[in-house]
Amino acid sequence: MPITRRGTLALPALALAAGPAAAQGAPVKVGVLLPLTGNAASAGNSARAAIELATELVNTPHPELASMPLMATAGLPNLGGRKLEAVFADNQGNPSVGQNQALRLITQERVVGLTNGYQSSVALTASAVAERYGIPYVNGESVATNLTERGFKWFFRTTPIGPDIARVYLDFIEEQQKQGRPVGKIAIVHENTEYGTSIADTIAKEAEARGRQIGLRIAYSANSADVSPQVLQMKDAQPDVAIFISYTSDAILYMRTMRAQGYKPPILIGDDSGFSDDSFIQTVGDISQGVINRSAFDASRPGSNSNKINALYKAKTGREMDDTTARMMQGYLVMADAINRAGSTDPAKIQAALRATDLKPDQLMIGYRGVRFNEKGQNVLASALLVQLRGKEYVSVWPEDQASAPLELPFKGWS
Amino acid sequence: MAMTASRGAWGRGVAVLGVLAVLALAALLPFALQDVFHQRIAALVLLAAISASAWNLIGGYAGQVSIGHAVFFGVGAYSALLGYTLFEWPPIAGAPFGILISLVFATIIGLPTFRLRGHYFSMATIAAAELVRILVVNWPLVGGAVGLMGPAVPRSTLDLSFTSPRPYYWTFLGTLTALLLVTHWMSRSRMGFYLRAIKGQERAARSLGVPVQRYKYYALLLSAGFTSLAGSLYALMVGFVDPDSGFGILISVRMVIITALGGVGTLFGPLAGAVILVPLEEWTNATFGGAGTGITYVVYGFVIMLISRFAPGGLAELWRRLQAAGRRHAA
Amino acid sequence: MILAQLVLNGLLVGAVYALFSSGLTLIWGMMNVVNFAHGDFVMLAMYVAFFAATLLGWGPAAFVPVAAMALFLLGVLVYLMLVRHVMRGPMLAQILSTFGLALVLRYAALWAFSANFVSLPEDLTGQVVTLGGLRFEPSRVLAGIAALLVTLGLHLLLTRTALGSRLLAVAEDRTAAMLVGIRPDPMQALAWGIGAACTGIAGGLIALFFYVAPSVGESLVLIAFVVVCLGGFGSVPGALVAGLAIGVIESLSAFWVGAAFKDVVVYALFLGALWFRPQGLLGKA
Amino acid sequence: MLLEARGIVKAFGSFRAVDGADFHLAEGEIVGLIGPNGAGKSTFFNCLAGELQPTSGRILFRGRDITRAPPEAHARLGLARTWQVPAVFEEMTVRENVMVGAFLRHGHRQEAMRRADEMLAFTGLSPLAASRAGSLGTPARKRLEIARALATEPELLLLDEALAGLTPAEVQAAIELVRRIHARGITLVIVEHVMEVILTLAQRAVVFHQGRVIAEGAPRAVVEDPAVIEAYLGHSLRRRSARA
Repeated sequence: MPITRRGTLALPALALAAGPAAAQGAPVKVGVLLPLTGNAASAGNSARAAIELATELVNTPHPELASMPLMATAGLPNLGGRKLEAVFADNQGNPSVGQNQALRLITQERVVGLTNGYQSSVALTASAVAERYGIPYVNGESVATNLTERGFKWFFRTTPIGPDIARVYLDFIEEQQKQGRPVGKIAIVHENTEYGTSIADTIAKEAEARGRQIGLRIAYSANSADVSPQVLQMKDAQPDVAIFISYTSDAILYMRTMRAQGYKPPILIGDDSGFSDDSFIQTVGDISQGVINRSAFDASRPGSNSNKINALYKAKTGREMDDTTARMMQGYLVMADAINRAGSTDPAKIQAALRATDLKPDQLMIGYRGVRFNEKGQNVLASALLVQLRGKEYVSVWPEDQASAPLELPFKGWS
Repeated sequence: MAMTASRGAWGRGVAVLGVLAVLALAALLPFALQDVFHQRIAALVLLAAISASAWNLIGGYAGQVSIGHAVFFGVGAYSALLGYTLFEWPPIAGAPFGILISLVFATIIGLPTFRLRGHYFSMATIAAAELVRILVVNWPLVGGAVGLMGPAVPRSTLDLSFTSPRPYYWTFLGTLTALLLVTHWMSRSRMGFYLRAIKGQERAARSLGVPVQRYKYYALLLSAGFTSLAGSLYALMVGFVDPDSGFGILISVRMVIITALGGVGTLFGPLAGAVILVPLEEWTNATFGGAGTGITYVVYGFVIMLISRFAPGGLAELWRRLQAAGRRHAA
Repeated sequence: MILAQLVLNGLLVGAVYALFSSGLTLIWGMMNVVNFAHGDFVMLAMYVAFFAATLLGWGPAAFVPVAAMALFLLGVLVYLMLVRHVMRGPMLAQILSTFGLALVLRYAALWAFSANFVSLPEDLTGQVVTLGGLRFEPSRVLAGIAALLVTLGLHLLLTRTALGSRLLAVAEDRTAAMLVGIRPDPMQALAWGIGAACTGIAGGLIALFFYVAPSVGESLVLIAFVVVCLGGFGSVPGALVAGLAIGVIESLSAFWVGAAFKDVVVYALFLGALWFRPQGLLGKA
Repeated sequence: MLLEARGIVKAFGSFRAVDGADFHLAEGEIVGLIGPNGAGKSTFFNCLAGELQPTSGRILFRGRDITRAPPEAHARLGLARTWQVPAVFEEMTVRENVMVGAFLRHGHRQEAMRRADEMLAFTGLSPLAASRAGSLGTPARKRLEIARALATEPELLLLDEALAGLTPAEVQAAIELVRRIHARGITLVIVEHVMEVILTLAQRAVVFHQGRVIAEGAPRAVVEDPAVIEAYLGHSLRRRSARA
């Protein structure tokens, strides 16, 4: 079986050649598992570009981003300036392939750590391999709660998870109620794979704990060709708040269908994913004005790390960076920082460095309150904020102390 | 056959010895492969060969092209992990239940659909499998959309959870050997002849006293049972299953593709198909996957197209052609 | 009112299913070849429409015929280079080859156009019309009318023209057709071309109100298989009836049973229908 | 009485292909079913073989009602058939084809093979035993069908135009084969529209026309029956005028 490394090396090698020749020793390899083909290929390829960008930023001096670790210097200073290299592997959105690729990255590519995975199912199986081989794994984006409930010692996660997200939504809803808006009837519309179902369950549970009812819950299959019955169901039930948990294609269809059926919920919240995809904004942004989105990435404030990173990303790809992509990039950067602080490629030392991680908000490219892992490996400072679509851009609107623009309600949609 | 009885016995002896030698070599292969990733690919080849060989019983020998075999695979995989999730059983303990449930499913699906001919049968099996997949997605007791997890950390050896792919390889090799022995025995027995007759000309077969529906059903039972076992073994190794990786239509299609590639209705066709296809998948993914351009599948699809274009009967046809050429050469 | 709207939406979606399936039923029914790449044919047609609309600023009147022509060529090419050689092989060889083709087309598109979702400019897809309290998008009605026209056209072509009877003769019995002087290869290449051209029309029109992405064909193709099978292989009117029926059933069951279960209803009814009519609704026994 | 059919009607929609046919067969007979094209003899034949179920009427085999029995039950009871267009299993060898038939009475492979080889020898196909059935020409296919049917060890063999499309020399060989089959004590029903074959082989002829039996008796006598001549002539006259 002639397994060669040509393909995986080609692009990072280019990135290396661009930087100043300060490299000493071979580059330090980090494995990056992404769904580069299959249903989530769009998300996977966006993340790939972001992680290439991150690698470039680490390997070349970027004084303008000096508040973030590794940005001002070239390479990994504590390892004698060795370069960082991302080795990408396509998990095809398949748990078994994810496991294979994790094994390949560990045993063949000799990566010192693994990151991402995207689908929770892939992160689940791939991290089990990492656990057995004693290789640190930093996941930046998978939200399934059980990932950090398995007693793993090598698994770390930077993203906010279901309960964090549910809290954000309900806090927001309660505040709207205080301001006199009707919020009695909440609808959740969610795609019925693991992502949509688990987030919807968590929101429902949190609502119940606060004595609220979910008036309408609609599960649907993300690859439906038609979503008009669901829209009519909502038009019939007239909820005050509608929370959509959707991928890109269905989010696009929902907006189009709501317009076609002439229905607007007064408050429309999209849970990240589909609604934050740049493709969503490009295709149906004009008819989705004022849609609220959960996000941790707010590029709207000039001078912020997020803003600068987004500009660099846009220069590279021509697209806005979305929240999912940003969370994946942040996960990768946390891994890079830990390797540097470990000052070694020894997995156990990197693991120890990860445990000791304590990043402040201004050291991040995303709007978390910081990065610090609990004993389960979950980032306890992960947080999310709400952004709202204005024109072709999401601006942060809630909580108010982090808002760059005022909240505008009700949902405007199309004119 | 012009062969005399003694030469037949001698020939059979040589064949048996040859098979034993190949088996011994196969068992030793993991020692030759030092690389863990290569060992795992070898194990995956065997796993793919098991499910394809199981499919071959009904799809190849009996000519009933089911594109819904993921039902049985998924039932096997889910049973293994459901026993663990609900009762903390070691996953392997769920396998017999998977087989039992698969036999029940085979009865429910097979009896009504066997009346359908050709593409109608194939479509009905797709629909039945999709039906089950959607029901599983929406059924929280079996994990719903989230799927089921095996023991994250092995509790005892009974969990059959190993870091090295070698034990999996040997387990799969044993299962495949058993399956191929059953297939071989079946193909030479009355059942094998009847199935091939059914595949050739159903009406003519009936006129010769072949109870067509009954033998299709036998073949489906055998096929479903082994497919379910393959699913359980998959769950054992991967430690996780969700609706797509258990019941997805691609699981079914892959069994068909591998068998068709190797040679339908032949003993070693599915194995040959798996030996080609699985490393091809892994090689293209390892080589091109990281670039994120989809070239993996372009190459993979192109190879499949080429094989079907130049050898519609699969590798078995190429093999026969080579043999014929060899004979012509010798003569 | 909601019921009427649901049925209307269902009919409009069903018309799309019928349109989407018309080319498939021709190829599948007449040549007994399952084209697993059918969804990807539609996807390519959608990209033709997308690029014609965004780069050249064309309207549907221009890009739909272009998509049809492009797909006609693709169909002929695929027949001559691939299908012709596997047709005489077992049914599995056809599955194998068209599945391989599907992967090549889908991922070549991913390579060339990236995985991002795109869609046609809003001014082409925009308007909504209200009529007697019912709301609909003209682009969908256009697709529905096109579905009827394509179905009618195919049906007339097959039943009323010399070309059609030649096509059918080849489909019926290749050898017999050869004996009466019809050369089967050009006929079947033509059938593939026509089938693919219908697919091109479908893709061009669906692009008007649907997103475009390399994976789009995948999400539509299973339902197309069901439509063709339920209608009866090769029965063009059957595909129309089945498409409309499935559209309405989906719409109503999504509303009353739940969107996640609408396919359960469709598949269950499909299996039930096959139980009573093993040859499809309008198929010949 | 080996086989008895009473009042058989087979309708396809409103068209009655067989319209009240009676038929009986004694053990050891060779009976020819004749009639012009479209007379219903093939449909009737398929009713006897269990391939089609009559719309009404009864069929008794050794006094047992087999009207609605499936074809495989016919084979088990000792009623074998061949097909007008040979339906051999093309992907199997000639021997394997015959073994399928032999497996009906012999579960063991060796026994089935022995039995098949016997039948191959009997029908003169032994030299072709290892060939793929799909590679055979029409005469050999017809022979193979007979061998395969004989391997099921029938008491009654129904031959559906077993001699159509053969050259005169092949016809002679086939006639000789049929005689030898008869000599084994097997009763035969032959559907044939070539009159000569019936004249030389059959002990009795049954003439079909428009779904009914219009004449029955010794072949020589039957062909001189004015009704039969009228049926055949009328038929060929109609055909001629249709062509003009």
